[in-house]
Order: sequence, then structure tokens, then C-alpha cells
Amino acid sequence: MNSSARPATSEELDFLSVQKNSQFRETFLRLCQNKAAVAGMIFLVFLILLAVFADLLFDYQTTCVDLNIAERLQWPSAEHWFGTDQFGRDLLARVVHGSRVSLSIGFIAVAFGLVVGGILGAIAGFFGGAVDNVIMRLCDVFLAVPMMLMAIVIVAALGASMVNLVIALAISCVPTFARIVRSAVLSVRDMEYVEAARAIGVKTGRTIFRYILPNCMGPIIVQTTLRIAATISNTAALSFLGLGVKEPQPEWGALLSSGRDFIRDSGYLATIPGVCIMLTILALNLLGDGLRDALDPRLK
Amino acid sequence: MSEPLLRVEHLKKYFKSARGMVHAVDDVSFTLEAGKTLGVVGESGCGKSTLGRTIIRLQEPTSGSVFFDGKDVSKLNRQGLWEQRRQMQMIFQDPFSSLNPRMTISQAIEEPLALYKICPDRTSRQKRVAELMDTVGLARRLYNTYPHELDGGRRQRIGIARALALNPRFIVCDEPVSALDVSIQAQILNLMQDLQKEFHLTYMFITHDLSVVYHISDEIMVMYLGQVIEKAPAEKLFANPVHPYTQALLSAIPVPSLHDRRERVLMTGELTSPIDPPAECRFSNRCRFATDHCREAEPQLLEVEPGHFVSCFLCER
Amino acid sequence: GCGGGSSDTSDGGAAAEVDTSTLTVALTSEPDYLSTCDHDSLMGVQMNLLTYNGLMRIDMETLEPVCDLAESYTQDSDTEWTFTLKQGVKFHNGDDFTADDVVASIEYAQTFPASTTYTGAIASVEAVDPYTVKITTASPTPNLLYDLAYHYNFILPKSLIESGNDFSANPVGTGPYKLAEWNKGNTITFEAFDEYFDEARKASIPTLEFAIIPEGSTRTMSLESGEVDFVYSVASSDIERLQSTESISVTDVVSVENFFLYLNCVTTDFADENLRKAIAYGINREDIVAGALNGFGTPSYSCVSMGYAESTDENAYTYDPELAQQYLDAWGGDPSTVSLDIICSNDTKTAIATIIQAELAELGITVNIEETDDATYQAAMRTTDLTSAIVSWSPANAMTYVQRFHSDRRNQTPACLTDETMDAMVEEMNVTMDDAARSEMITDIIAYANEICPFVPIYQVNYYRAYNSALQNVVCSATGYVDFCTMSWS
Amino acid sequence: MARYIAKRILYMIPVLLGVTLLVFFIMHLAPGNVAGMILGENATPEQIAALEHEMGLDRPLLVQYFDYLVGLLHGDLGTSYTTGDSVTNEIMARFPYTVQLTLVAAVVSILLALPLGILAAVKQNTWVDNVSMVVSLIGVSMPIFWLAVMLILLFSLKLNLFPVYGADSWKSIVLPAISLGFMNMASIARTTRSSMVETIRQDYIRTAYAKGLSRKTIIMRHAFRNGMLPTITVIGLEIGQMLGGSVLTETVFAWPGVGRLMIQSVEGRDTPMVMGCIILMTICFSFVNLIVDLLYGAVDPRVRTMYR
Amino acid sequence: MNLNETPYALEIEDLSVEFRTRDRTVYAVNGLDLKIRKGETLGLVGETGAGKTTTGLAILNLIQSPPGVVTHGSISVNGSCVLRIAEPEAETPEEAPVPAENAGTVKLQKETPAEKEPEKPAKAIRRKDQKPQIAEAMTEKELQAMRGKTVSMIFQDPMTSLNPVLKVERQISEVIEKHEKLSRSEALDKARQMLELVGIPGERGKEYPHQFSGGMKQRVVIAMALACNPDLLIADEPTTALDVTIQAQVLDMMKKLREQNGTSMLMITHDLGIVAEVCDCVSVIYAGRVVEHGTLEDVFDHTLHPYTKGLFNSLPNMKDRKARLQPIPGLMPDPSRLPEGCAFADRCRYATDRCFHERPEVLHRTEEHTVACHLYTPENIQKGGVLDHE
Ligand SMILES: Nc1ncnc2c1ncn2[C@@H]1O[C@H](COP(=O)(O)OP(=O)(O)OP(=O)(O)O)[C@@H](O)[C@H]1O
Ligand SMILES: Nc1ncnc2c1ncn2[C@@H]1O[C@H](COP(=O)(O)OP(=O)(O)OP(=O)(O)O)[C@@H](O)[C@H]1O
Ligand SMILES: [Mg+2]
Ligand SMILES: [Mg+2]
Repeated sequence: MNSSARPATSEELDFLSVQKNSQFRETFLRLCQNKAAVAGMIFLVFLILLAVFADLLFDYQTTCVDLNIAERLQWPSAEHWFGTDQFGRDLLARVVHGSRVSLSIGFIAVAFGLVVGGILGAIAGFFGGAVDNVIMRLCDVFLAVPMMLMAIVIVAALGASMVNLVIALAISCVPTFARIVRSAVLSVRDMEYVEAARAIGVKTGRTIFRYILPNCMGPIIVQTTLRIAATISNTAALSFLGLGVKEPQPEWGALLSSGRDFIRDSGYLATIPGVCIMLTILALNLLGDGLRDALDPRLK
Repeated sequence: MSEPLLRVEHLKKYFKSARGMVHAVDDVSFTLEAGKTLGVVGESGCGKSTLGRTIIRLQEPTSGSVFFDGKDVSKLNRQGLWEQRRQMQMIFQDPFSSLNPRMTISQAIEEPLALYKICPDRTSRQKRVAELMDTVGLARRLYNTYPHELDGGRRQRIGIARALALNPRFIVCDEPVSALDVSIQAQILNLMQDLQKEFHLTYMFITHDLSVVYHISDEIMVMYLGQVIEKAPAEKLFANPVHPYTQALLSAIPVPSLHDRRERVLMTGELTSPIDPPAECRFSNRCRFATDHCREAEPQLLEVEPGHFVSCFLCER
Repeated sequence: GCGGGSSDTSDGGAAAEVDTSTLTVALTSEPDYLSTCDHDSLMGVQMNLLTYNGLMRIDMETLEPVCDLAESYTQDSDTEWTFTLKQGVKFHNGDDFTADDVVASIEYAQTFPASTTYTGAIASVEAVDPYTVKITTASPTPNLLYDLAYHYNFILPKSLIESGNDFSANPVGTGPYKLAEWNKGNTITFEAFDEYFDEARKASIPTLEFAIIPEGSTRTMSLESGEVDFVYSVASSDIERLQSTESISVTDVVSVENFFLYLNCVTTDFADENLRKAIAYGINREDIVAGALNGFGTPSYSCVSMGYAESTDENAYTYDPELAQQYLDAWGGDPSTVSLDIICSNDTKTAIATIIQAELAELGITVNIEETDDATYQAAMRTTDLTSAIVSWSPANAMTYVQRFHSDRRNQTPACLTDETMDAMVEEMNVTMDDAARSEMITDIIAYANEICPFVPIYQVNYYRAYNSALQNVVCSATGYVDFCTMSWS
Repeated sequence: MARYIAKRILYMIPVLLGVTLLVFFIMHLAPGNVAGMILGENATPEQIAALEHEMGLDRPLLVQYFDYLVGLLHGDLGTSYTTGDSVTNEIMARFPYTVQLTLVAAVVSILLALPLGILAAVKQNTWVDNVSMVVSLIGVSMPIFWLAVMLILLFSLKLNLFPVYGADSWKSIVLPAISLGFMNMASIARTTRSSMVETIRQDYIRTAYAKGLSRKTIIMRHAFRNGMLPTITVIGLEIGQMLGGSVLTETVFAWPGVGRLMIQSVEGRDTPMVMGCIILMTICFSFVNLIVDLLYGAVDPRVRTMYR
Repeated sequence: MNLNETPYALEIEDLSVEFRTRDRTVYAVNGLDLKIRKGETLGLVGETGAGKTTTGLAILNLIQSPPGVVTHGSISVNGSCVLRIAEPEAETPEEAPVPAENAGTVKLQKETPAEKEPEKPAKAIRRKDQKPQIAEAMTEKELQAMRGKTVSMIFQDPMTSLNPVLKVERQISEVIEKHEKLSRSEALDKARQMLELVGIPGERGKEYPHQFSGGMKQRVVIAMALACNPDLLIADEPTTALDVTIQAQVLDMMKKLREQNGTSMLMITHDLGIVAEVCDCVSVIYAGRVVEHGTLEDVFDHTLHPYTKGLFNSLPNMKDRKARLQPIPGLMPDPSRLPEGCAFADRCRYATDRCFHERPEVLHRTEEHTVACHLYTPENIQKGGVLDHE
């Protein structure tokens, strides 16, 4: 304090090189101790890689769109690992490309729901009062309708397409996220460090983004993973009802529901996408559970 | 007497609640000289924290005014308040919840420096942070650690360093040591006293630990249900408590010694609800000396002898 | 109860003994109405056939009109017809059937705008005596007998018409079955009408129950488990297995319902005949049938379904990529600028479009598939905004079919092709009362239609009805109906 | 308490209004010509216009909405576009089936889930825990309709135990209820487990042990009710899920409920019917939530006293 | 074993408890000895994390396991053994030096020369196994019979130690019902009497915990703990969560009740003031080990251990406001990485090399007053004056 303002020597600032041991890293390490969660994570990473590099593995046009009626409905074999569908397309290729569609529907819809719902929830939670009331009553309206029904109505109104599906699913995510973020914000809002931030003159926006939201991430991250799972499964359900994505886009739910016609004689057609959906949801759930445990300070 | 650093006048802070108005701070007035420490004691829920927060306007007062250095803080606009915050800081009770778990120590201390553009560039900021860490006795190797890796004493030091970063003149200390073990508590108390001397700080020291408040304060203010019931220099108060509540409070301190034991004045009952209290002496239902008069009107805070203020009908008469 | 008491059949399959007093039929969707004039849906008509009769009926095998409530008829002039009615016919409510009922019913039907096509030609109906009716048409109407066999003109009891009966909830007619219970969304149960007038067509199975099972695989499985005796519409993916199941029979009827690619011939490139033909030749219908229909359909090359007496494949198209290329060249445009947006209103249509998409890609034409629901599709059909759609049509007779080529249909499908020669041919046919001459004219019209290619035929639907092998006399018409009256248990 | 219930029911009114508004306008976003669809392809534009006028479709949307609301207040949900019947009648014919299915599914899933969850929590980190959690994870991840078809194949065709479709005997409801309830059972079990695990760690459980109570008493008397609180909330949400999921189950099993009616009406663009279904489901869901709240109050005295 | 012959309500010998989590092992209690005479109150004083609560829980055999493991030691209540665990490596613990690989978990050697060994010598069952051996333990049934009846415990936080969904009287009555074999209604009556006893109107027993204030809750907890007249009451910081005035009321009441019933008590606290007020003896615990033990007078007026001294010096001086506090520098060592020698060494002004390498043994000043510190030898301990008193 009493030292004069001479330039700092490198030695004096030596402490800067001490490595940060962030909580995220710690959480991650703790997560890694949970075998199930790691399995889920590996599977998801694998899937995401598949989705990203799908084009390198299978050419979309020739394997997923072009028909090959001569080879229709072939059981899995060395040539077609997952068999072929009723149009003679390789199911493996379609499943691989489908992972891209399904995952992006899940991720985009949830991301949208998270951003919009998160902002609404953060606003409601942070400011409280009338704003909170209006936002929450709106959420009540959306939540009063069972999510699936809401999605059906929206897709039905907008027409079945991937974009509309994403919109419908995203909209049905918004109120849930708004609520979760709101309650997370409420639980953090009255923490002393938020008050401390105000005391040292931190402005509202920064308070929300630097002090409140990062500390609400726990329940939000967990909910996000579970929500993605729910969205993928809802996509499949909407596809089943004929409100899913369009042919020839190989969305898993669509694969599963078109495969259901053949479930008796070509069971693999429905089973393989079904198992893919199941595994993905399972992996997301495992990861979500693992995250919940890893983020729980009591289990430290 | 010259203008005191802090003058609080008829400060009120009410909260709306489902069952009525919570009179958390109800018509509090006092003054505080620069460089002094005012201790505030009282039972849990009597409005100590609210008073502290309202003074530095972390909460908007319901009515009343706070003059800091002659300036009415309660009338400042946003920008003015923001400027004013450099002068008035706060140290919080819970060292475990008063630090953002996602910010390293250096980030936490650097935050006010950056916000108020106190240091022109990063390096000088880092240097200043390191200096502050030295000042409060934090080893520099902790520069990049996160609060959860540290014990309560160290965390409280971070809170102090953060408050000091802006070179304030007045600090509200809301129970800064009550979550700490005695040995650590003593370290922090010493530190705070040293800092007070070094930087000529003025403290408002909130606590419910009477031995601590006696040790650190020049003046002590006893609160009960949102009101000040007694205020006097520390020695005077401990030597001659006037208000029955103060008497009971002081006698309740467990003394860690086998010899000079006090006579216990046991109080019955507990703090009543601060929701829409009736116009009577708020302590009357627990008071040994309460008369009908006490239940009919509210006593005023009167100066019974120089510097010793009491709010009780017993001494009014 | 219903379900054919199958829950008690322990050792599975349709092989188990059946409850011969009941016939349980699995339907895909529920009819919206059991009344005659409120709908024009296949399921509704199928139900109407159970509870009502018209003066005429269409014979399910020949598709020709034959007398039903009429004993006989005479054509007095180009526009005047006299019908002698059967006597001793009773309605379900006990009323006797007389000429007054005929008059009341037809006049009742005429109050419904949707029935215009079938009642519009009738200028007047008079009861000459209790069992004689005289019908006068505004212009020569060779179609009258067909129209009278159409459900709009089914006969209802006059007393109930006048009392404002809800014929959907209480379908009282003269039909072989009467409604026992309509459990909305679940089952519709009919009971045989003992006093049915036509001994030959009197129902032999006392109870007829329709179960609404929307899921194809569930329908099939319920037939296999024996809960259902008759599946009205079999999911194509299950046909093969059912065919090979011993206790289950599958009838396969090539229907007159044909699916075609409707093209906007007014505002798009498809106004050019060559381009349309290029597409007509560029589509491999065998592939479509195999891929989209699991092989259960019949490729269609002529603009009017084969199966009518007048049908012809003159000038019909084939799958011929070279020819397609030639027509494309003849058109002269750049195929990559053509974008063919096909509106598909259900999964089958989407599957068809998917294959068309793949095949037209070889001609360099891009196909986009637009999946919509029915309402959007119908709305699009009424505009010239659409490029194309997959459409199906199944008129009861060829004459009705070819009338479609006349330009007066433009007010319903404004984007359809209009051709003066065609208009003249159709107008001439419309007033030709001589059956043989008219037939010939119809054949000519079909051949001409194939030449100008107003749309691209794709396939004719095969109706697959699967049922317990113990059922006899299963008659399924090419127009989609099943004759439940003649069925019996062996 | 009565006041609280009344307040809750009153509160449902604005929510329902919001729902009607929302659904009404979403449905009217949809393109397509309702009158044209009703009249079929042979109708002339004049006929369509006439019908539109008759149905009031040519008026401004807000006017239509208010008309609808007025009708709604009189218990009149309008007339179905496709069947011409009163929507109220149509829905009410199917409603008991949906209630039956959802109730049975809910009861079965709760009865299975609670013991499963509690057992897993009590035997935390043993094989019992692992097995029950694997089962419930599978349950959560299995698409409803896939499970449904599999169930039919196994129980109806192979084993011939239950009918494939319909809603006639008690046997009919078994498979639909399983397929509908399984997923929900799984998530209820998971919630129960985690809340029980949490409860077991609480101080008052330790206090109870220190009192010398047996493990069984502690689980049943102390942990159970506290552990139930989050579960009750989840059960409410899950019943909402089931109402939504019934669309699928009812379609697969040809169960004549509201869910199927709704999807049918969505396809047929039968706006009044869709609105009716949604409103009914929403009311049901709201009532479920009300019951959940009351139950919550019954279990948790803190909530109870708050509303006294 | 012969019950009730021993003069002690509680005897803990050489208790070691570890918490083994995945990434580290916390040595919470390391060779702790405690004895409470019947009818006496022992204060257990120490900093946060010193192992006070763990010790209390160990007496009831309620340490959460996993992660908690009692690795060594014996506990008996009224002479009946709750738990006795033998360390396999130590053949003859009386002589065996601390094994090197065991440095982290250093076990104190036994030195209780003044007291008689319990009838069953600890070495009776000793194996060369790797795992700690349970030599003797109460069955679950016996434990249940003991908990709440012979020994009861008041937990640190009254706010969370009551079940929020059960009526207060029910929570008290269940312990009575369990141990006194009374019917439900009789037990409820008795529960209401207990409430009256701690100064709460009996009819408020029908209420739920959240309707009570903190002080009242703590009283309920006390009523619950005293309901069956336990021989030993473990009070784990019973007043930390309360205001001073309420604390005074509660302590006062506890004192009265204890005197009435002749209950022995283990008073866990970190407040020396409370100790001075309530206790007969004090044990000062540091890093899981008793560093000084004695009567109040011994410890307050003849302070031996530098840590105890430090604690007193840290407290604000009520006589001299201006006197500067003399805090103990530094922090308690990380309980998962305890040093080899004296755990207090690095905070100790007097520490020598020896302190860092060798664990001090327990020395007696008087029969009662013991200390574990290298400053003392049998000679200088009697003289005193080793610590410079200001
Ligand atoms: N934000 C708020 N909203 C409503 N009531 C509040 C709020 N903050 C404080 N109160 C109420 O105001 C009263 C005084 O609270 P305050 O926190 O100032 O007391 P305190 O003396 O600091 O107590 P403690 O010693 O427990 O910290 C309490 O009754 C409290 O419930
Ligand atoms: N369940 C547990 N898992 C892991 N470590 C534990 C557990 N319980 C206690 N510990 C550790 O054991 C050590 C002693 O804890 P204990 O609770 O006995 O301390 P204490 O003296 O009661 O402290 P306080 O004064 O804070 O109550 C601490 O370091 C603590 O972190
Ligand atoms: Mg406070
Ligand atoms: Mg403790």
C-alpha cells in the first residue's frame, strides 16, 4: 500500500502464473468419477462427432435420398450393417445422417428455449414485482397445456416441417426454462455476494451475467440435458403422429415411425432408430444425473 | 461540534409482507464521527443489517435521510449514488456467501478497481490487487484461487480487501466475524483495527457478540425491534446499562472466566414480531419493570447524561 | 361384448372358433356422419349402404346401376323418367315406403349445396301414385341412374324428414341393417333389419360391428389375434404376411381410384404439353408401386383408370426415359429452372413424391415435397398458386370421370388444363342418351385426354381387404365399397 | 382451506382465458380453407363463401374469438366442423375413457414407482438401487409408441393375454395403461429416489436415529412424508405428460379418448374440436395441479398454515 | 460385563475416526480419550473441524458410513461397551512405536495409568489383518435401546433437527413410546409434560416446528433429549444458533434439568464462556485429539497447553477494551494431511524441532489435569510457569 508507483517487476507478478483451478474443472473431474455419466458423455461425444462428420462417412444424396427399390427391406448384413429401408436406402447411412437432424432439433430447440426462457426467467427473478408477475402468468398459460398437446397444435397450425417442429418444441421449452431460471435466480439473488456486487458499484446487467447466472448454471445445465432428451423423444412422438420432419430427411423419430409399418417383418427398421433414440436419451439422462451429482456441493 | 461524518435522521425502512408491514428499521437517528467505530447490537431480526444496508443505500429507505459528509445520500440519483459508493463500503457477515464462487480472489478484488477505473491499465491493477492482498494479509500465491478453496478467515480478508479497494471512508461491517472461530476472529478484528488506524476509517460495526462489540467500538447502539433503545460510549454502556433490555443483554454474555461472574438478568419470552407493532414500548411485554404506561405510548430516545441516550419511560421519570 | 369375444380365445389367431352372430370390422377412421346428405366420404357412404337404399344401386361387381327400391323404370323422353317402386318395403321405424318418401328425399337432398352434382340435373320429382314416381330432368341426363344410386339420393322416410330428424344420430332408412349403437370414437354397431325387403340381399350376420382403429399395425394385429374379423384397409406392409397366413384371406381389388400428379397448366411451365409428357414418360410407376406401396398397387398409364367398360390405354404413357428426354428437348427449356413443388397431404403421397423426386432428378428437374394437411391441400387446389399435387379420384363411372376434363371444372381447380376440343367432345357426350354411342365417345375422350396429357397418371389403388377365412361371399367393389349384406360365416 | 381452493379455482379462469386465446390464434394462423374442406372438392366458390358466412368465418378474428368465449361461458364449445355435432357432446363421449386411462396409468405408475424409488434410496448404491434405476432410465428413454407396439406383439399376439385394441373390458386397459404409465413411472421413481436420498441425509433423520427408533420407523414415519414432497409435484407434472402422451397411446390402442379425437381434429382442421379438447385437457391438468397442491398442503404443514 | 460399576458415564479411549471419500481421507478424530464421571458435565472445546461432532456421533455409533469409519478405539457408556475396535498392526499397543506407514493416522499410545483397564483388555482379540477389526460392538437392537434412553443427543442446529411435517408432541412422544413402553396417548401426555418442563405450554405440542421460534425449537429438542431421563446427554453446540438472551435462557434451563435428573453431560461448544458457566471439566480438542483436559479451574487458571492459552488470548478482554487481541496465527492443519508431529506445532510460539516430528504424549499435572505438549516434562509440569503469562 505504501510502496510508490514503480513499475512491477516480472518477479513481483510471479503469482500471476499460478494456475486457476476453476470450479468447472473441478466439477468436470468429479463428473469423470461417475462411470455412468462418463459412459453417457462418451456416447454423446461419439454421436456429435458422427453428426458432424456424417458427410464424410456417407454421401447424403446417394445414400439417404436416392432410391434403390431393388434392394428394399434387406435385413442387416455385412454390406448394409443396419439393413435397408423400404426404399432400399442404407439404414446406417440414414441413422448417421439422422443423428445430425435429431440432435440439431434437440439442441436448437432447447438452445432457443434456454435463451428465451432464460432471459425471461432471469428478468422475472431479478426484478420481481410486476414484470415477474406478467412473465410468470404467461408461463402459467403455456404450462397449463400439456407440452405435447401444445407442440401438436403449433406444428399443426404452422405445418409440418423441420423448422416448425423446432419452433414448436422450442416454444414449449420456454416456460419451463423461464421457471427454472427464475427460481435459480431467486435462490441466488439474495446471496450476499450479489449485494456485495451492488455495494462495489456493479451495474445491473453485469450483476445478472457475471454474478447471478453463472451461479445458477447447476440446475440449468442439468435441466438442459434432460430437456434435450425430452425434446428428442417428443420429436419422435410428433413424427409418429405425422407431424415430424419431411422425407427424405432422416430424422430418427421419422425413421422409427416409418419403420413401424414394417415392425412385424422387418423389425430392425423400427428397432434400430428406436434403440438410437433410447441410447441418446439414456446418455443425456445419465449425463444429466451425473452433472446433478457433480454440481451438488453437499457431495463434495 | 463540527459536522459528523455520518448523520442519520428518522430513518425508516418498512418491508411489505403477506401479513403486514415489517417495521425493520423504525425511526432511527444518530450521528457518527469520522474515524470512530459505532457498534450496533441487538437480537436477531431487530433490523441491524437493514439499518446498515439502508444507510449505504443498498436498500431504498422508506423515509428519513442519511447525511454523509453533509451530503444527503438518500436523495442521490443513480449516478450520484454510484459515485458515493466509493466513500461507503460494506463488509458482509457470511464469508461463504459474500463472494462470488465463480470469481477468483484477484477478480473479486479487481472488480471495483476496474469498475471505477481506478487503475489505468491491467498491470497496474494487478499490482494494486497484490498490494491490497498484502494489506489484508493474504499470501500472493492465492492470487488465482477460488474462494471455495479457502477457509472462512481468508475469505473474510478478501471481503475486506474488496471493500478497501475503493479507498472508502466509511465501512458498514455486518457481523464480519460471527461466522469465524475465536482464533480467526481475533486475527480479523486485529486486522480491522489496524486498517482503521492506517486509513482513518469509520466503521459501523454490526454484531450480536457483545464482547466483540465492546472490544472494537467507541460507541455502542442497542437496537430492539427496529428502534434504538440505548446509545452510549462503550465503557459507559457496559459500566452502566440503563435500559432493562440492555441490562439483560449484557448479563447474558457468557464470560470465559471463573472469577468475575455477573448476576444474570434472565429475560422471558422472545423478540416479538416486527409486523405492524402497536404504539407501545416494544420491549414492554418482556420487561420486568413494565407498567401500564409502557403499554400505552412509545418512549422517546433521550439523553440521560452526555452522550448516553436511552429510550425508556423508567428514566424519563 | 364386442371385440368378437376374442379376449377369451386362448390359443390365438383367427383359427379359433368365431362368434358367428357378429362380424367385427376394423375401420381406419370413423365416418363423420351416418346421414346421407352431410358428407361425401367413402366411409360415410359405406355406412349409408347399410341403412339406406336408393331407387337404384350400383352393382358392386359390374359397377352398373341396377334397381333397388325401384321395381322398374322407363325413360319416357330425353328428360322424363318414370320409376315404379317396390311394394311392401318398410323403413326401420315401421313406416311404409311410398312415392311420397322418394319425392321428399330427393327434394331434401336438393337443399344441400354439396349435392348439386348429383341432384342438380333433376328438375322435378312427382309422385304419380303411391308406387310411381316421375322424374324430370332439365336437360338430357344420361347419368341419372347413377345419380339416383348415389348416397345423396338415398330414400329417407318423409315423416322423419318433416320432423327434422337427425339422420346422423338416428339413421332410419330401408337398409339391411339398422343402427344399434354408435359409441363415438370407438365402435358403431348395426343389427340386421328383419323386415328387409330384398330376400336375396338380406343380411345373414345378425350383428355388424365397426371398430375404429387408426393404427395400421394395430388393425392387422387385431385381425391376427382374432378380435377383428375383417380389416377394411390393410397397411401395405402387412399384406404379404396376411396373405401367407392360413386362417386369413386377403382380397385384392384393383380399384378405379387413380392417383395422378396434378399439374398447374395455367401459370407454370407445365402449360407446355411437352414438358408434361416428359414427366409422364419420366416416371417409373413400377418403382413407385414397389417403393411407396410395397408393391400393392397397379401402375396406371392412362388418364382414366382401367376397369371401366369404356377404359382404354390408347395413347397411354410408359416409362421411357429416352422419350422423356425427347419431350424435354421438344419443350426446349432448361430443366434445371423447372421446380416441381409437389403438395402431399398424407404419408403415402409423400412416399410417392419421394420416388418421383429421385426419378425426375435424372431429367434434371428438381422436385420439392411440400407436406401439408388436408385443409391446406384443399385450399391450394382452389387456387392457381400451386405447382402440383398428388391427387386421387374415383368416380363411380367413366362418364363422370371424363366430365372432369371439361373446362367448367375450372371453378374448382382453376389451374387445370382446358382444351376446346375436349370441351366440345365432353359436351356432346353429355347429351348423348344412347348408351352404346356414349360409351364409344367416352373411349374417344380418354384417348384424346392421353394425347393432351392434362395430368400425369401414376397408379391405381389396389384395395386390400383382409378377413377371417371363415367369411364367405366377400364382395369388394372397385369403387371401394364392401358388401356386408351378402357376407356370411361358413 | 376452502378459501384457498376457491382462490385457486378462480385463478384458473385467467389461465384458461389465456389458453383459449393462445390456441385460438395459433389455430387460426394455419393456412387452409375450412369451408372448402367441409364442402369437398366439388363445391363452388359461391357455396364456400355462403358457408363461410354461415359459420361466421368471414368476420374479424377477434369477433370470432369473443363469440367463442361467450359460447364457452354458456358451456357451449361450438359445433364441430367435421361432424356437425356439438363439440361438447363429442368430447364428453370420449372424456371418460381418457380419464379412465390416465387414472389407471397414474395409479399403477405411482404404486410401482414409490416402492421402487424408496427401495432404491434406502438401499442406495447396492444392486437393488442399480437395477431399479436402470429400469427407470430405460423407461424414461423408451419412446411410448414403440413400447406400445412391442407390448401388443408380446402380450396380445404371442401370449394372447390382453386384447389388441378397444376399451371394453378391464383387460383392454392393461396394455395402454402400461405403455402410458411406464415412462412416468420411471421418472416418478427417479424423483422419489433422489428426494428420499436427500431426505435421508437431513438432520432430523439423524435426530430420529439418535432417539433409538428403528430404521423402518424412521423411513416410514420421518423420511417418507418429507421425501414425498418433490414426488407429489412431479406426479402432477407427470399426469400432465400422460394427458399429452395419451394422444399416442390412444392412437396405437384405438382407445376412444380425447387425445385421439384431438389429433384427428388437428388433421381435419376442426378448430372448435381442437379448442375443446385443449380446454378440457387444460382444465383437467389444472385440477390435477390443484389436487397436487392440496395434497402438498396435507403432507406439508408449512404450506397448510400459509393458506389458513 | 458388570454394569454400573464404573464411576464413569462415558469412557472413550483412543478413538480414531476417518472419513474416506474418493479423493481423500479426512482424519477427523485421532486417538481421542474422554471420560465423564457420572453426574458431571464435560465441556468439549475446539475449533471448527476439530472433530467435536464426530466424537459425539461416535458415542451413539451414528457416524455416517460410508464415508465414516471408526478405525480404532473403544467407547463405553455406563460401563457397557458400545464399540471396541482393535488396530490389527499394533501387536502390543502399549509399547509399539507409531508405525511409519501409519504416520497419517498416528495412533496415540495408551496412557491412562491412573485408571484401571476395563475388564476386557483390548488386546484380547487382535489379528494381523489389514482392516480394523470390530472386537466388540452392540447389536443394532441394543444400540436402538441405548439411543434416546441411556444416551441422547442434542444436535447443532435446532432449525433442522426437527421433522417439519410431524407435530412437535408426536416427535417427543415417539421416543417415550419407544423406550418406556407406554401407549400412544400416554406417551403424548408425557410429551406435553416435557414441553411444560422446558417452558412451552403443553397445548402448543399440537403445532408444527415451523410455528416455533428458534429458541422454542431448541427447547423442544432438549425436551426430546431429556424425555427418557438419559444417563448421558450429548449437547452439540446447543445454543450456537440462538441469540445471547435466548442462549442464556436455554443454558439455564439445561442446567436446572440436568441437576434435577443427575444426568451426565457432554457439552460440545467452541465458546469458553459457556464452558465456564455450565461445565465441571473441560477437554480442549485440536485436530481430533485432546490436547488439554482438566477441571474448570485447572484449565482456566492453570492453563498448560499453548493452544488453550491462545484461545483465551484471542478472546476480547472484557476488563480492558483497548488491549490488543493476541490471536493464534495461522490455521488448523488440513485434516486430510495431518503433520507427523504435534498438529499445533506450526501455529505454536514455543514449537521446537521435536514438535514437528514427534507426537507429544499425555502428561498429568494432577490426576485430572492432563496435557499433550512437548513443553512439559514430568518435572516442570508441576511447577508451571512455562508459558509466559502477561
Ligand atoms: N428484503 C426483506 N424483505 C422483507 N423483510 C425483510 C427483508 N430484509 C429483512 N427483513 C425483515 O426485517 C427484519 C430485520 O431484519 P434484519 O436482517 O435487518 O435483522 P438483523 O438484526 O440483521 O438480524 P440478524 O442478526 O439475524 O442478521 C426481520 O424481521 C426481517 O425478517
Ligand atoms: N460426512 C463426512 N464426510 C467427510 N468428512 C467429514 C464428514 N463429517 C465430518 N467430516 C470432517 O471431519 C472433520 C471433523 O468434523 P466435525 O463435524 O466433527 O467437526 P466439529 O468439531 O464438530 O466442527 P464444528 O465446530 O464446525 O461443528 C472435519 O474436517 C470435517 O470436514
Ligand atoms: Mg443481519
Ligand atoms: Mg460440529
